[in-house]
Amino acid sequence: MDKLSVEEAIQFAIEQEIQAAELYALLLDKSTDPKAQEIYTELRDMEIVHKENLESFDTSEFNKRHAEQPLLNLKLTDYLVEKTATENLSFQDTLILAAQREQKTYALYAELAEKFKYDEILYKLFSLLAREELLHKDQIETLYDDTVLSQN
Amino acid sequence: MSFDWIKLLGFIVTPLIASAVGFTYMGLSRKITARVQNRIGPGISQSFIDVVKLYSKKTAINHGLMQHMGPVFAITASITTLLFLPVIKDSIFFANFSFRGDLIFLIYIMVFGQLGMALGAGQTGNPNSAIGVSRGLSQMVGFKVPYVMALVAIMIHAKSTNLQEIIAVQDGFRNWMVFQMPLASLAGLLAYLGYMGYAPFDVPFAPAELASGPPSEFGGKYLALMMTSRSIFTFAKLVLFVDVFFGGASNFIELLIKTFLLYLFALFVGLVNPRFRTEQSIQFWWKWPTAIGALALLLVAWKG
Amino acid sequence: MTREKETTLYLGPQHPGITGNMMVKLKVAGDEIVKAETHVGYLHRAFEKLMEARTWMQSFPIVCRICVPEPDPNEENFARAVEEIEGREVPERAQYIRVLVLELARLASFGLWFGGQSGSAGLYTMPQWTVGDRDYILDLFEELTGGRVYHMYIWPGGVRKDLPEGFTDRVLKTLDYLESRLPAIDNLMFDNAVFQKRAQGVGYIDPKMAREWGVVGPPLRACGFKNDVRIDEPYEIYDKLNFEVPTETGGDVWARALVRRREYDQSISIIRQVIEKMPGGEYYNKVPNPLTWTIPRGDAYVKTESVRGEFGYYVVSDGSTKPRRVHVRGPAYVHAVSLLERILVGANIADVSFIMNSLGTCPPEIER
Amino acid sequence: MALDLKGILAPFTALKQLGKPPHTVAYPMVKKPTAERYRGLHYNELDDCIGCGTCSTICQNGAIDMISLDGVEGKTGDSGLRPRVDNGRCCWCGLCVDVCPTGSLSLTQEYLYITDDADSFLWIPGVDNPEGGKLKSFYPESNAQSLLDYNRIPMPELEGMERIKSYAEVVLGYNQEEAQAEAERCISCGLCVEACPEHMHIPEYINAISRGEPDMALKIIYDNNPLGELCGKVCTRRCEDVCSIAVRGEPVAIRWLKRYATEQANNIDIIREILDPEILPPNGRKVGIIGAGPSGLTAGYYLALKGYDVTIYEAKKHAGGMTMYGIPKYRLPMESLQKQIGYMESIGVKIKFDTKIGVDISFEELQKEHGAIFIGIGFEVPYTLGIEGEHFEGSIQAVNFLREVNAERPVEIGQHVVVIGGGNVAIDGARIARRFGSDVTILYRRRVADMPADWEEIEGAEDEGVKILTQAIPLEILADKNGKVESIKYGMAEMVDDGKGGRPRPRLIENDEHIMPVDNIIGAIGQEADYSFIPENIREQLEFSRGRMVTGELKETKLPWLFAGGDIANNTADAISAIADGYKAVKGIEKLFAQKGQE
Repeated sequence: MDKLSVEEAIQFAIEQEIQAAELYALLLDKSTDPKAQEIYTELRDMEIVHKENLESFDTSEFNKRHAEQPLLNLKLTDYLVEKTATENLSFQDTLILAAQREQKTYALYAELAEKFKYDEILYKLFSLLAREELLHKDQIETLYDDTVLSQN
Repeated sequence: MSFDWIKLLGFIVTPLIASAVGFTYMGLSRKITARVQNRIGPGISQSFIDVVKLYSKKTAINHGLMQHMGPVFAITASITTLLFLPVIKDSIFFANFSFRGDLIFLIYIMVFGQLGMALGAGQTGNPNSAIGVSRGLSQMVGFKVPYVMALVAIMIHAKSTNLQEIIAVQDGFRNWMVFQMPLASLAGLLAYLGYMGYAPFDVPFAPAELASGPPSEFGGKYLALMMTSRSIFTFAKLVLFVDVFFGGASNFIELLIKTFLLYLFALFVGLVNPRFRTEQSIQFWWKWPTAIGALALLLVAWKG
Repeated sequence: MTREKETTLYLGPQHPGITGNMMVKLKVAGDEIVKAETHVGYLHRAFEKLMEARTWMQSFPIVCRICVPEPDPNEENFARAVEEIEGREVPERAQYIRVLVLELARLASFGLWFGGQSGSAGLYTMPQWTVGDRDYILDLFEELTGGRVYHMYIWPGGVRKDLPEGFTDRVLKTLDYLESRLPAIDNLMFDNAVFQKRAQGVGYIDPKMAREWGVVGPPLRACGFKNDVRIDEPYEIYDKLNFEVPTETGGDVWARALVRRREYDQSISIIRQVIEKMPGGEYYNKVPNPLTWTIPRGDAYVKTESVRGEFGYYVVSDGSTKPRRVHVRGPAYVHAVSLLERILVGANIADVSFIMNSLGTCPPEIER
Repeated sequence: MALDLKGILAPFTALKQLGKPPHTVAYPMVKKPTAERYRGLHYNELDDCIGCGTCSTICQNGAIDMISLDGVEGKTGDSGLRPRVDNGRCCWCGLCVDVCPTGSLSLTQEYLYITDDADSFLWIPGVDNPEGGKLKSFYPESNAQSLLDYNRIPMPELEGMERIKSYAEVVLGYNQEEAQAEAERCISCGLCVEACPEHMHIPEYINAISRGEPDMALKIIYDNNPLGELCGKVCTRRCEDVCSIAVRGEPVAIRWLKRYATEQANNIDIIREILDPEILPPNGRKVGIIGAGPSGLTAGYYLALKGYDVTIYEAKKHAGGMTMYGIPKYRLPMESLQKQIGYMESIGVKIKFDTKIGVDISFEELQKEHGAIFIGIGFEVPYTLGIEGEHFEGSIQAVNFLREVNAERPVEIGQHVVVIGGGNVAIDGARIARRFGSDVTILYRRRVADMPADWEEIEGAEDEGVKILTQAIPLEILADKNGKVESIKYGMAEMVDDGKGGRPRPRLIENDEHIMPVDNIIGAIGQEADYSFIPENIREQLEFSRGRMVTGELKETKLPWLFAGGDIANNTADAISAIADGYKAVKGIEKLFAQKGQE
């Protein structure tokens, strides 16, 4: 993956989203906890929306999409015990898992952005994708902060 | 008497001047009153503004014929009085109708305005007006006695009933009647206070008692007419007393100074005194002023 | 004068000479009054009833409206009655401030009276002077209470706000000014021959009648009785003050005028004493939440010396948040109804307003 | 008559005034400024106003009414209404200003208001004179000048170090005099009613107390809350947070007043005698309730009064749910709870103890037997800290800890204890641990001001010697070689704004880590529900959101016969919301049966 066209890069991102959606769908199927099920459903739907967004992604809109939303980055994933995707995760673990997944994807895109720094468009694209993931992580962390950590 | 165009013009202009001066004095009096009372007071032109405003009002009230006629009588009498006065000494323009024997005529004609107002006010049916009218007439009976005595004494002294001649007699500051005939003048000036209707002789109007008495039912144009009549009549009275006691005026400036000082005298007395009761007022006239007037008459008769 | 036809004359309710919204129906023969009847009902605002439907604190802004020329005795009475029933202590400073306010109110009210008395006689310069001077007292009230006429300042538990910085100095300055005006007032009014002529022998009240009819205040003192609530039943801190109760024996308008003129001096002296002795400390013994404040069952009759005389309040509490009954007994009830009807007979119509002013008639006290 | 020369001439001295400057001013060119205290037109600081309506209440002229304005939204503690003054009726007495609890209302130095539109005499202070704030003249300069009393009657309490010796109730309660004096502070604005999840008739019962009628107050309390005494002791009292007196002072002690009223009836018989409840004859309709917590008990009580056949199934030995097992006994003594529940039983509420659904009796069976079922199982399962080392011995959960203590089972706890969390559970855990003689530190991720715990509880904990370490994020639990907790690693946090106007969130500061030696770690970061007793097929038909069951206005779920309330159905997770849910569910259940009856 030394050379990459913009289309290929987008296709790569779409695959990432599809993978994520499939994982959540699988977990949803296996889960018996209604609380976790709800989160899985949400995550799955979210990934599908992302996929669709990417499919209709227009590179000329780069600048428009950069309406900066400040990142909170509560860094919860930094110290919470890492979760693996298993059956019957609790509501709490589901959230941790999801946040950590987003964190990982972010790291991946960030790395790619660094790698393709010489290509302005690709760099921009991966930076954007990385930022998107970070935003998602923020959303999940905020939810965690509001529910699980409501009294802390 | 030959027809004279200048005289005709004088007939028309004199009342206008009289009312202008009358209103100005009224405005000045309001200002002076205000200052004595620690106030700023209205502008001097306030009386003009008031009367213009009143003339522009419509009237829908009808109390009968005399209510309409009363103000007209009053202003007629005022103008008539004025027209028989020599306003400026030896001036043809202002000589008007002053003929021989006119002072006696004036004594009569001056009552006419009061009567007109009395008739008009009587018709309105307001008891306050009626009481005001009766008070006014009673008081007039009071101050007419020293007034007539004083004038008679002066006529005897000047050996004329003609105002022009009486003015002529007073040629020079020292020959003014006030100095020649101090007692008669004193009686006359006290009667003048009664004529002016300021406190303590404002019994006919007496706001706190009669709610302004005779004119209380008049408004709008009627009131404006009465105000005009009053301003002309005030001027007429001032000119008369200046003519009789202060040697008249040989020019307009002199006339204004003399009349205004005379006006101030009545105003000042009014500002610092409460009102007499009606019978106190009449008693007053029949006591000191009458006594002084009688003394003056005796003296002049004895001398003359 | 000969007996003339009788005319009916309505003095009021709209008349420049009437002392408020009342009416005197006169039967006159010429200038002489044959019969006088006081008619009221033009001003009935049902103060007493209004208070029965309001909480104790809500009643407090109502009472001052019973008397425009001198609202403070009403506030004082109401506050003192409530305090008496409840057994509430009033801080000493508040008592001094109350007396200060009451006496300033007397001065202000006298200012109106000087004007009314001479104005009703046709001396129109005096009202302009004294009502103008009264405004300097109203300035003080405005500074102290926030209101010029209705102060709403003396309330149960003390007074509403403390004296502003330097207030007493300004009061003393105003007093000096008011005193400096007195020679001119004396010259214009009391030395005035015409005024004396008008006032002497008019509106005569027989001392025996004054006592029997319940006449109070200056009209009673002008009949030779030394009667003053401030001396007879001292309230607040009046027992700590030095002052005289002037009396006259004439029983006429002139005597009443002289009494008031001398009371004016006394009030100035009282205010000076109050300011000199003014203690520090609290000015208000806070009452509980006005919405739930209940006064224990009980009743109280309190009285205050107003410029018109003894002003009484009878207040009854049934233990609830609202007064059960508030009864106002103002001097005008006697002065403007029975007494006025009696002494107007035989008087000149020129003197009706003049006499009314000398009695201090105030319709709201009749129609409360 | 002699000639009185002086009398004639003296008056003329008045003419001297001609030379003196006049006293009047040339208005309107010259205007005399009004005094500093002038009582002119009203001004209202719209942002500070909470629409309590006290100005309108005190106005003896009826000149003030409360209206809604564009741009002013009602919210908790703000009715959304603002005063409008009829300047045609106002007498400028200023009582409205003196009773304004927020101090937003004032009178200004302005007094001139001229208009030919009579309607515009209805004047909205602050809207019609936005600049009026600069001209404020008549306003209470201090709380002492206000007509209201901003200081609460202090509640007698056990002294801090005395408390930790036993489980004796810390709060001693008002006597009649104190209660009446405190009740008299209330201005009956009713903002509290809106804030109370159960909309209790707060001003009414407080007024009854101020009139010296605690019995009447009790009756009013029981109108819609059968656990008044419980609430009187441990309610989270959102009413007091919005109390309009609290804007400038201490809120009316609504909770303590309720406590006072309910404590006057100190046994079941007296309660029955005072309330004299009207119990409708049995109507044959059966309702099953799962969980004898506040929501279940409330639903059971009011249904029983209406003649329903109610059975409550409780998994544990005692009723009360979290209030029984979660709240320490120094706050809510056992006898108090037993008295209230005993009274409910006396009017016909049946409680089956030690009966766990899914174990002792199946859900399907329950469904068959009852026409309607209400679930009020609460949040019993604690969230874990989610950090490394949580499994080590000595790391426990506050909920479990409290349950064991309240069940009077033996509990071991070490000398140095760290409690993690800032809710009431954390404080309870900390204070109970203090009673074991331990040194207790609370680690909390946010600031003290952000703590969801009751401020009185926080203060109480501090009085008892509990240390609070804020903005501290636990990172890892370290153990000795025996697998026993030895210390805790925590990092410091900075507070960041989330950009949406919510409360700030803590963000870990890198490389600012500390280690604290500790014997026990008590986690109290939050709890969740365990729905595993509900059969899969039913669960699938229900809707969940953020760990909670989705219910309608009357606490109905997607299934018409199933109702849910309490922590599992609301976001506030406190007793009073649970009671409110139970009360709403009663209406839902009644509606359900009414519809059934029609079919």
